[in-house]
Amino acid sequence: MRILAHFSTLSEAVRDHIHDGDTVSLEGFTHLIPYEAGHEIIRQGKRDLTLIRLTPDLIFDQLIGMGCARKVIFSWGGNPGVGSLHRMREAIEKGQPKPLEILEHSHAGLVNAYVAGAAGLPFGVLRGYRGTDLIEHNSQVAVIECPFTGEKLSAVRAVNPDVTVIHAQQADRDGNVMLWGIVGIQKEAVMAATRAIVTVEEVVDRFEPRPNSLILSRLLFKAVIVTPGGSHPSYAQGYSVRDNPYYVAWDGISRDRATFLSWMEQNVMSPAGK
Amino acid sequence: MRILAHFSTLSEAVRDHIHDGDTVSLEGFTHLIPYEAGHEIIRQGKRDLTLIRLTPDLIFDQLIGMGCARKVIFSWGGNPGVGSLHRMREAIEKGQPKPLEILEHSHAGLVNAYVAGAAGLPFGVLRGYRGTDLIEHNSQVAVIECPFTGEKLSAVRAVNPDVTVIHAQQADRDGNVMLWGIVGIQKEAVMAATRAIVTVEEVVDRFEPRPNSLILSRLLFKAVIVTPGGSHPSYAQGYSVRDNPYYVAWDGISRDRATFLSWMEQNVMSPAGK
Amino acid sequence: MTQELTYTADEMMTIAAARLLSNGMFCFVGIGLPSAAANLARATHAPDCVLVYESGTIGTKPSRLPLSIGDGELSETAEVVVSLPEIFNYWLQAGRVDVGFLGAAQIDRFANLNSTVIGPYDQPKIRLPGAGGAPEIATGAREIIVVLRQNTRTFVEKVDFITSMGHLTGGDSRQELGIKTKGPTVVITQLGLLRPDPATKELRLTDLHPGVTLQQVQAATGWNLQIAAELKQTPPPTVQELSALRDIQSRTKNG
Amino acid sequence: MTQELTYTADEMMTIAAARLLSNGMFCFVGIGLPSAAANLARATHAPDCVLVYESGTIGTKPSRLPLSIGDGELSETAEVVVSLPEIFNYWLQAGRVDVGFLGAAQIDRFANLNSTVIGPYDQPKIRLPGAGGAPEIATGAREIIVVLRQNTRTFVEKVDFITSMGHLTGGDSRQELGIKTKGPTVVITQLGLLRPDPATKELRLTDLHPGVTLQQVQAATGWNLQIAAELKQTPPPTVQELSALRDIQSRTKNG
Repeated sequence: MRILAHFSTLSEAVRDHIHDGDTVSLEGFTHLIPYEAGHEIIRQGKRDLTLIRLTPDLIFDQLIGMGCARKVIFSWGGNPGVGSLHRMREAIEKGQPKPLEILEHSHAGLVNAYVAGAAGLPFGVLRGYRGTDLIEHNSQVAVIECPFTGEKLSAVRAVNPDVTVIHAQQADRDGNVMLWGIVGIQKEAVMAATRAIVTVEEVVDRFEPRPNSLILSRLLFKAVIVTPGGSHPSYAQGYSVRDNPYYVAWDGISRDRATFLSWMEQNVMSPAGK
Repeated sequence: MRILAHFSTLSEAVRDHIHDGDTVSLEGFTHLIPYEAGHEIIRQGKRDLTLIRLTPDLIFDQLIGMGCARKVIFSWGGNPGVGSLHRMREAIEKGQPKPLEILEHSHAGLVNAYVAGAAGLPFGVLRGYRGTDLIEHNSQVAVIECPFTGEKLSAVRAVNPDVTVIHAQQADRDGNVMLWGIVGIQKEAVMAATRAIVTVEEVVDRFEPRPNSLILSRLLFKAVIVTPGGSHPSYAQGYSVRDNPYYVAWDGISRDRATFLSWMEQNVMSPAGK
Repeated sequence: MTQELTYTADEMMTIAAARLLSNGMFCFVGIGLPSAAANLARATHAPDCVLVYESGTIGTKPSRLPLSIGDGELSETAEVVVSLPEIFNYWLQAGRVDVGFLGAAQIDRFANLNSTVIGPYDQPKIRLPGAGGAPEIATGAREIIVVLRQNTRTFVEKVDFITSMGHLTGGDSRQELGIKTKGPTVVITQLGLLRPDPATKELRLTDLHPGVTLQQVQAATGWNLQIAAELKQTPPPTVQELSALRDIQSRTKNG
Repeated sequence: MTQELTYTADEMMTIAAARLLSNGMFCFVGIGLPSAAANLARATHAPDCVLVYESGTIGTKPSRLPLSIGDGELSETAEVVVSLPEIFNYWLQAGRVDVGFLGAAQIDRFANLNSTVIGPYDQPKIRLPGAGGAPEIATGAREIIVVLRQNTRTFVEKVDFITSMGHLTGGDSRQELGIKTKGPTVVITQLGLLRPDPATKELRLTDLHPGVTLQQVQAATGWNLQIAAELKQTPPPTVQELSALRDIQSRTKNG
């Protein structure tokens, strides 16, 4: 616990803390998805990553389509309110641009895998997966018996990413981090990881108390990066709204590989003004 | 979940929701201990209760000394910063005023028993109790093996009180409850219980956001009772400070049974002005 | 004589779903039709129906329908917003949810649901989004309302993958797994309502929507569908229901 | 020549404990002497030593010493306050704590600690407060500093009850239970410091406080105490240490 958070740049933080072959969690449940950090991972051409997110969302579609991933651990892989993630589907269905291994949970299962990871336990317990075919296709779920009642429950193996990346609204000057609104699984994803990095909308002198807010200690982060708009096209409550047209447009952009690649080139790899 | 919270009086709430023989949790970790509710339990002469608190504190010393308890489930039974709980010790060591069964956890163990109870699971898992003699004297702790790694951990049986009582700073007019400062295990104690009642310092139109605050949904409470000072001699951050002299004086008051009884008669059973 | 109202199949499904909700019910809601139905109930006969989305927003009162379960308005209008471990463990798993809504790409005669894959898991014909919150909603909520379009691609003899357990192989097979919740108690389609037989747990057609024939329903079902002895007719949408629903949806489009 | 300072045995213990803490260390602290030691370290050589109390207050900076772990100032001056499940599961159990302080009523030669009962568990001679956070601090923190008064009632051949595991029966017996943390690395008393032998894990006297004799230490130990080959002398408290400590304590009394 002795290395304290420090302010950094996105290119430095991704270079120093994310390596080829790492297991990387980018969390944010619809809200506060760390898109900018994901794009920097793509720009730096990271390879063979095991990517973890409850909802892969467009950011994983982009990472997968650009060939960064060898495996995805997830629990719901759609474009919310729109339809499919075409790049992820093509990787699963046709092995394009490269074969993609998947490990598929339910939300409750993956949530409890993060909880166990954050708590330093090798597994979590839930009354889940019962009667489903998921359990047959997931070696990280097992039956466990209650030593008191004999009830059979599910154990899910902890996830402990090498790196977790999140986006938050604010950091203070010490590097403590505040997020509010839908807080999802970010605390557990950060605490389950060996290293964590956070992009924030801004740095403030003092946190103003907010409803439904969460403060994460500076002790948990290797790097804090000021990245306004870092969760676009998702949103940061109090700073931006979800860019629903982007999500709708993605369906057309991502359906065809060539269109996707040209869009990524223009908008992510060498965007105007970057 | 269909019965919504309603505002009530302490005498009604204790009469309606706490019955002889019930398992009753009164939580609040040093902060926000529900003393007034405990005193009402004593005044109504409830009997054969199984009482649960991490730190029995003076309130359990009073309940035990007045003969309300047949069993205590706890993890640290002292007068914080002062010494012993003499009434609880006399019950354990000499069976006075009646024999007291104890079930003794560590904090981490009882915390995870509440967590499991709140989550509707029959047990919780922790890397705890290892190498201790506690496990021999607690039938609610067992060894459990990780189905993935083979590591041996401890399982602790869930606690699900019939009733949980807490004290909080504020309720809003719908019966939602806000507490801030040290929030302890109150959320889990409330959510593990079949019924929950809460005393509050005051009712407000709208909650003002506070640092380190917690809002508990109105859906979780059977009764909300406005009880200013309801946690004295512990404290309610923002409303009162801990009455340390009371805690220090308790050592003398409680050491002798006759002194204790006369103090209780004057200060709890028929206090001036009540 | 009142003028005949015109309405779409989706509107009929949404209104039929809303009618099943009552005041004080605690409903676990997903995006799309379930969200529309629960908000319609709130706007009409069940203003105190409590909505929770799996994003952790409890008692939320959106003025328009969210495109995603994480839309900002859900959290801004919520009584409380909790983390995902709390919503799944302390609320859903702990048995606090009265009604959960589920959709699916396929359903079988015992109301088992598939939202994972069409074709073999390892060589999918169509890869669907997957489980999300569904498997634990299916076993954690006291009862489940299923809403989906009925045709021979969706109502199949055997689902390709059980994502969410319904009544498994019928009879007591669900209970034998130690599950105490009721599971799917009704399936709402654009043609009518189906409910499990109390003993066999096989879905039977119990209600027919206005203007729908038994032949149409049978033709849209991939197995030999049983019909309840007392088949009921769904009352058509009322003016109030339709205008409340359209009001919600126009706010959504303009929002 | 400097004037001889006078100080109490408690002051020597507290200062000896404070000296073991360094900047950036994350310390799990209890009430009483450990709390005084950690705050003394913060006030002197280790201003960035991070204090956490089991009440969930992280990075707290009290101006005076709390009477209970739940005192309001601990939460008001904390960087973050977390719930008990979070402090015990996500912080302590997850291995984020560098140093944990423990006291006890009894200690044995392998630094196993008793804070539960004197006499048989079911027929106690003296019923003590019990475990609290100690058993999991003892196994969760990377290392443990034990602080207690040394005499033949406290330093016993065999503790009546193991509340918190030290080095169990010595050697590798602790590791054989699957525990990866170091356990007690030092025991601080009013007479000196004891540390476990690297191989046998039996406590040896390694440091003697000023003015204390070996005979005094042996007489205060309920077993045949081993002495380290290179026995060191504890440097006496400095003017700075003593005045900082007395300053903290006077604020406490007047607070």
